[in-house]
Amino acid sequence: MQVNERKPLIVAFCCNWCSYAGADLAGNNRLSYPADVKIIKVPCSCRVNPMFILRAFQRGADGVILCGCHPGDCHYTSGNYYTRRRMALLFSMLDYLGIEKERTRVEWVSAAEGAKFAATMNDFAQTVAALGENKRLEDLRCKK
Amino acid sequence: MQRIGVFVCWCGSNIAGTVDVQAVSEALKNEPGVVFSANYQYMCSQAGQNMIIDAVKEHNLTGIVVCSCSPRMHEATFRKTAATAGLNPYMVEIANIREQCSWVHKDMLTGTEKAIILGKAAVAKVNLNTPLVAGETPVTKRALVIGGGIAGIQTALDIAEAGFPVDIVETKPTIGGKMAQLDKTFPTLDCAACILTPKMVDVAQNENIRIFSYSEVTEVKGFVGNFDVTVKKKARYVNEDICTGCGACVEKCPMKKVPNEFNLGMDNRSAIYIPFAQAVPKVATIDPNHCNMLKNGRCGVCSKVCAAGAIDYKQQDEYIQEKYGAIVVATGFNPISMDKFDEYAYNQSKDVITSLEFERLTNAAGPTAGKLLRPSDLKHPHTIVFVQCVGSRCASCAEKGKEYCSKICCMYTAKHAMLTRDKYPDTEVYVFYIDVRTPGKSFDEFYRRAVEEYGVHYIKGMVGKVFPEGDKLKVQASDLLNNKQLHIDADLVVLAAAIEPDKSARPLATMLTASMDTNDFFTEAHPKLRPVESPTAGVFLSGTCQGPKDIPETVSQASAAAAKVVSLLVKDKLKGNPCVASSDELMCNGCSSCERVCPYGAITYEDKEFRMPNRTVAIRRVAKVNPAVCQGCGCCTVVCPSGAMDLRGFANRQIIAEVDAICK
Amino acid sequence: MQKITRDLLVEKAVSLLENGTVDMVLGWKKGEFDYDITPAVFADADSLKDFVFDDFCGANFSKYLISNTKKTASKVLVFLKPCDTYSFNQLLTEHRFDREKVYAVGIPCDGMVDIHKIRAISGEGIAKIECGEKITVSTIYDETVNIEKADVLAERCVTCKSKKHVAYDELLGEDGEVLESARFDEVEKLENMTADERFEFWQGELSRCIRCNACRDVCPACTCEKCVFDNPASPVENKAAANSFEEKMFHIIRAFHVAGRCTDCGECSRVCPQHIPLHLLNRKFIKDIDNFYGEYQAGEEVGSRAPLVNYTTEDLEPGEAVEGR
Amino acid sequence: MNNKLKNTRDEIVRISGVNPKKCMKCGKCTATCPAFDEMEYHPHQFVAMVENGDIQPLLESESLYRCLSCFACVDRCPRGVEPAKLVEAVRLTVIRQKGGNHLKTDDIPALLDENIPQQALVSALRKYAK
Amino acid sequence: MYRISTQSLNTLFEEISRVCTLYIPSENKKGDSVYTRYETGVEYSNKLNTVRSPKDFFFPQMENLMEFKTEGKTVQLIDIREETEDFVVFGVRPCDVKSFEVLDNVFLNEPVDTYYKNRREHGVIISLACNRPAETCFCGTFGIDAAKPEGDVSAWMTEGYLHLKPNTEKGEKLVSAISGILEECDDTAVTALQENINNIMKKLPLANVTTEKFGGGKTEEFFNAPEWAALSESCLGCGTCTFVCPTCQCYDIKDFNTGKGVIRYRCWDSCMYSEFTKMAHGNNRLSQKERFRQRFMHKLVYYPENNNGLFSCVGCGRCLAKCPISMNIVKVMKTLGGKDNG
Repeated sequence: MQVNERKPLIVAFCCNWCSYAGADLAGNNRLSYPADVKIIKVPCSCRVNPMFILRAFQRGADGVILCGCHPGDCHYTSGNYYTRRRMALLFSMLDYLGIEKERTRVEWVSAAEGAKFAATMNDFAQTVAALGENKRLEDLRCKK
Repeated sequence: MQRIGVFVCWCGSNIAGTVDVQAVSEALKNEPGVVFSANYQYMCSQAGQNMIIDAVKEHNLTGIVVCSCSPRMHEATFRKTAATAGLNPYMVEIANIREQCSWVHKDMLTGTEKAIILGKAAVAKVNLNTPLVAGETPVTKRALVIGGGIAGIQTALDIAEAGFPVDIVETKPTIGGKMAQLDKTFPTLDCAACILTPKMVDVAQNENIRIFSYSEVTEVKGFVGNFDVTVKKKARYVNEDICTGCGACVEKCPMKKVPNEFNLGMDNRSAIYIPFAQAVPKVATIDPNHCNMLKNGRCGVCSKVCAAGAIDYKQQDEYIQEKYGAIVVATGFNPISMDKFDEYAYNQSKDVITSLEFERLTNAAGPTAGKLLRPSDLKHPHTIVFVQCVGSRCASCAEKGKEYCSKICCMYTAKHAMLTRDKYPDTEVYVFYIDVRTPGKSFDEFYRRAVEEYGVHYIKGMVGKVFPEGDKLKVQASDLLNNKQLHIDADLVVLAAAIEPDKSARPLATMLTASMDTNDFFTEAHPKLRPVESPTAGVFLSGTCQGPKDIPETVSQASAAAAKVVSLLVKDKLKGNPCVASSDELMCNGCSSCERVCPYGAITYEDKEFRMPNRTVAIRRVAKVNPAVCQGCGCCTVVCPSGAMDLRGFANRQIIAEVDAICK
Repeated sequence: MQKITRDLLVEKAVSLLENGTVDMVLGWKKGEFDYDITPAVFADADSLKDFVFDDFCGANFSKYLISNTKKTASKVLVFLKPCDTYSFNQLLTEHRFDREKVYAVGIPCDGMVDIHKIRAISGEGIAKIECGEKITVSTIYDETVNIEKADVLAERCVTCKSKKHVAYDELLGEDGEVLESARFDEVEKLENMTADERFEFWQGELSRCIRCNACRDVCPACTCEKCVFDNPASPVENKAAANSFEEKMFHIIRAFHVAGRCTDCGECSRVCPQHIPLHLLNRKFIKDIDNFYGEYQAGEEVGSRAPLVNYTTEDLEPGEAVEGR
Repeated sequence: MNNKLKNTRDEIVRISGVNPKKCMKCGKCTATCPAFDEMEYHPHQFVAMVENGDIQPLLESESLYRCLSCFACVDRCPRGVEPAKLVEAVRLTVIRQKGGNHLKTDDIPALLDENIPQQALVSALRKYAK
Repeated sequence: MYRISTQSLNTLFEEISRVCTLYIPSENKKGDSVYTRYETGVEYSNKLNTVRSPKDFFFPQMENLMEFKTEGKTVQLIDIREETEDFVVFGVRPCDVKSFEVLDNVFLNEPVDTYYKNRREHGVIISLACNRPAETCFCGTFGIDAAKPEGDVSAWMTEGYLHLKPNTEKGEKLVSAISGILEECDDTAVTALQENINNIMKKLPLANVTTEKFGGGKTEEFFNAPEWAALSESCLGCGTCTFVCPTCQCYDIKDFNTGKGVIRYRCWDSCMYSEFTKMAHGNNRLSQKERFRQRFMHKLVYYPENNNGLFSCVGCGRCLAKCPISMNIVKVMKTLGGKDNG
């Protein structure tokens, strides 16, 4: 039973080649995960600009997750290696600013890992729901 | 301002079962830019597509949003529909309300709510879409086949037959692969050499085919239609063009104690060698690890006996660069190592062998000249135990075996058992199996013949352990149907080792940027609809590099891959992916960050003149993207601080519009 | 050691102007008071009479080279303190100006002072400041205050990372060493706080931001033709700190954009009218980069590959980056 | 399967941590088992019987105590089913059903051997009864 | 005239804040003085200048003007103006008081800016004479008397006492509301202080900067002056001077899409910014020199031309203290005004 009635809002950026396909596979296998997770397709996890993540938080997202191919499996060879560095630094910075570190996550999900995709989203949604509303990166104007 | 049409698909009940499609199309009607919204049972059907085409015409639509299944399924379909209706195909966006909505959510309310939001995001994106036109690139009309086994041979022959030049790169000194090592082939029992070697000769004689044997691919650059490949021809210390393959050197070579890999180490070869009699190319190769001349400069016999003067101890590795339009991967398989299976005493007894070794033992060209003799004492074995699924279907420990079924073992074991009983009726043959899997034309009949006509003992159960005692192998096994534990004194134990992709496949996949599954088998672009293509454009899959398969299946896939290659190579020009990066020169500050992260070298810099205030001119260094080389990953867009670099089709503004729509 | 004085620098500038090596000099120009110097271009020996060099000459000239190298017919003379040389190299790495158009004279530096710190001690109404190891401030109210220079050193000089010049054509005086500095102490202090305390801290600091953009405009790493926050076509453009989110967005993204490129010159914090410790954002990235990917000093050598345009297959996972605290 | 049986089955599955559904019935456990001849029910049967809820015969079977816990079956099982852990779980179930006693005092007279020293009897009770 | 002991300053603040919201200058953690909403515990700071000027109270950096809500295809306009309550700002320096005159000319003349007007009507200014002007002060240049602050209530801090003198109706009302804690007094102490201040003002380093050369009608003379190039040479193009300036009044109107509607807001803009007054054809001032020139020409020539000779600078000295490169209006006036100036 979820005590908190409020539904968290989660934005998931999925790379076209692995994770978006993984999400499709989760669908094919009817593996359910919360509807709070909304997927945005990007060609590669390295397409995700930190600005997109902050923007999502500004607009009221409670959690942002990036999914890409496993390191070494990037369709574009090296994209996810750059993602890994960028997000390591960005997440560390957000943590430094006192933003709850559980609100951001990077997960490597291959096209074959439908089950992992669903499990990841279930877990992330639960974690984010437990944190409650994102108050530290919100823009009050969007809250009304 | 766009004029957007929204089309919500029911997908029968697949979507409509969990999503109120009517509510979705109603809700999206009110989104900015939307002038038309409808829903229909099957948008992908002809009628559905016609509905889109009609709506485009009637409502002067400039953009289309289809709320349906995954874009991976039907994005291409709807883009074509848009093109038919006279729209730019990139004015279409798909909201995935099936795989990512109706199929994963249970109740109507949740599903509908989410579908509306996904629809809104797609509308928000289309509002910012711009027509994109794909660039064209010429196609290099030459194919590369990596691997010279039966898969590679068949693919190369078929491509060459269609009139295109093909190069085969094979790491071994000869083509032929695993099939060359086999004795007979199931289910017809014709001899492998008899059907393979003529094809090898065809390859050698085909004017369109070049063979790079004893070679490997070291670098792959470029993209579909325009691959730049570097092939390393390893030094074989024999001039291929001169060597006649007479074998005089092989005969005279004093170093004769080199384990013969062709016979899986069951006999020896010389340091200079030709792997087998029908090798193609039939050229000698010096094994530098064992040749005394190369190791310490003392010998030189082969050079003296070579009438053609083909021996060249100073030969160096040679790097060949070639352009290709398409690449076929046919890297094949190997049996897995039996080292971890202590219970079968593979490392303790020479008489525990793998099935491939058994092939060599029964092969007329093998170490025993085709007589079935056990390796330890060369005596005729009277009791033979075959163990199935050694390392296959093994989910418990990844370091030991493989989770998948190796597919070919049931059939070749039946073949081995049958042939043994046929040639040596005095031999008792036991086959321990978990299941006997024989789907395939004439396969089950074949297996039943082994049991019914040849009297092979098929026992449902597994061998638990094998241990040598005296000159016997004690086999302890279960007979599940009789609920018994069996103890058999065997002379020979044959293990049906699981097969795994060749070790060279992983680094090759990285070079090709082709994806692999967790077992290192190449992934196909679509498991059903595009089984011979890799998701990486221009890379095709042939044979067991994609998954376990037998010879007939390999050959059909090889031909299928060839057909795909041919249909690519007949094109003079390829339409590229229009979703590529592009740099706004006015904003670019020339910092080179994008150039450094581009995996394709698609970004270069040039000095460009700019008109500045008051009629002055400034020269600035700015980035330029080669749209034919760019693959559209977008890595450069994030390192560009000014946002000068953006990705067409996935522009910053578009993605942010999606974020905004979702976070409303 | 040769004492670097104003006269020595002017002498150098005059000789280089006269022998035609350079046709303009980037230098510090005297202001109304003893502390308000302005970076200026001096085109002839005569104009150099207003040239000053003292403990208030903090301004980093590297960024001015971008525009001035485009104007010169021969070369620009620039005086570079050790910390400025890192910015100089970083700009060269990013092809922001033509090295051939610059004559760089390295000058040693024993730290610049912060007028804000002096004023906090002396009070308002400063009439005269005499520099030296001891700083004497006299006010218009006929008060005189003696201050230890060490007490009023600019923050970036207190934690000076290097007295070594990494680029110059000519060096006046002696070169120093790369220093063991305590510049990450403050960052560490923050890291050791709880997330709530950190949030409280940064909320307090960043909410003062008035988005005057001084930090960005002075930053030698911020050399975009058009900043993403100024570009109306960019989805994040905004002109003023319209909401508490906006400042966070601006400062996080700005720090991210200069991550791996920031040489830690400290100009951002120096110019902030609200005294926001912006260097603590940049230093966090520098510290993380050092920890995660090995020590890296931007601008140490021209052409080095910045950590964010580089990777190894063994890099740590983003989850690990924030774990363990 | 009635509810009680199902509960017992679930309990065994829970305490063993074994998922009997993973078994592909290859029989390698039984092929490996050194105590095969001593057992009425063999490792693969244990797995199948637990899965089928055929628990009662197992609870009553001497086979439980013939298992050497050598873990050969665990080691060899290609699917990671771990039959020995299942056997142990069934043993535990028996003990639990006896209220934590390996032996009930009432059972003792029938098992008595005249040569057993009194002291051994007392210490056995201490050790095996609750 | 009234007075209250400086020891009882907090009593005064408590009393005023009982009547309405009160803002006083207080020192923040960084040692800067900023206007802070008074509540018990907030300490008054008598530093000369606050970082941001009191113009913020009437013309805030960001202000929501209206909101649009969309419902289907209809757009609804919502006035989201908040009714401003009365408030008091204490300790406004004479220069800053003068700045309201500059702003009023812009915002209260037709067409009246009702947002600004509303705030002006609700705000009560208690000014404060400058006992200790700084070296950066040059209010005298613009005819401002640091000893005679204007505003709704004038205040002086003499030895031991704060003196208050209401000047306007609003001021009278406030003083009478708190009269319980005030005592009536004569102006002897204040006159002595004023004399003292006037003496100091004469000694200030910038005392003789004059506006003689500037004012309306000087456009031709200065617009193409060659000096602009050198003056603007090192200008970073940041907005520090603009945003700390009490008289700068430029703003931009922008829309913010919240996803649920659009908020139209205005925020400060700076003529130093490259995107300032960008129009369909692009920007009309392309170089920093032109932008720099605009700012000072506006303050010294264009504004007085349109406002009866009133200069759009009050000599508060904030830009002198805050400019990252120490370029400022005084340097501009001295350079363009010739050698005699200063």
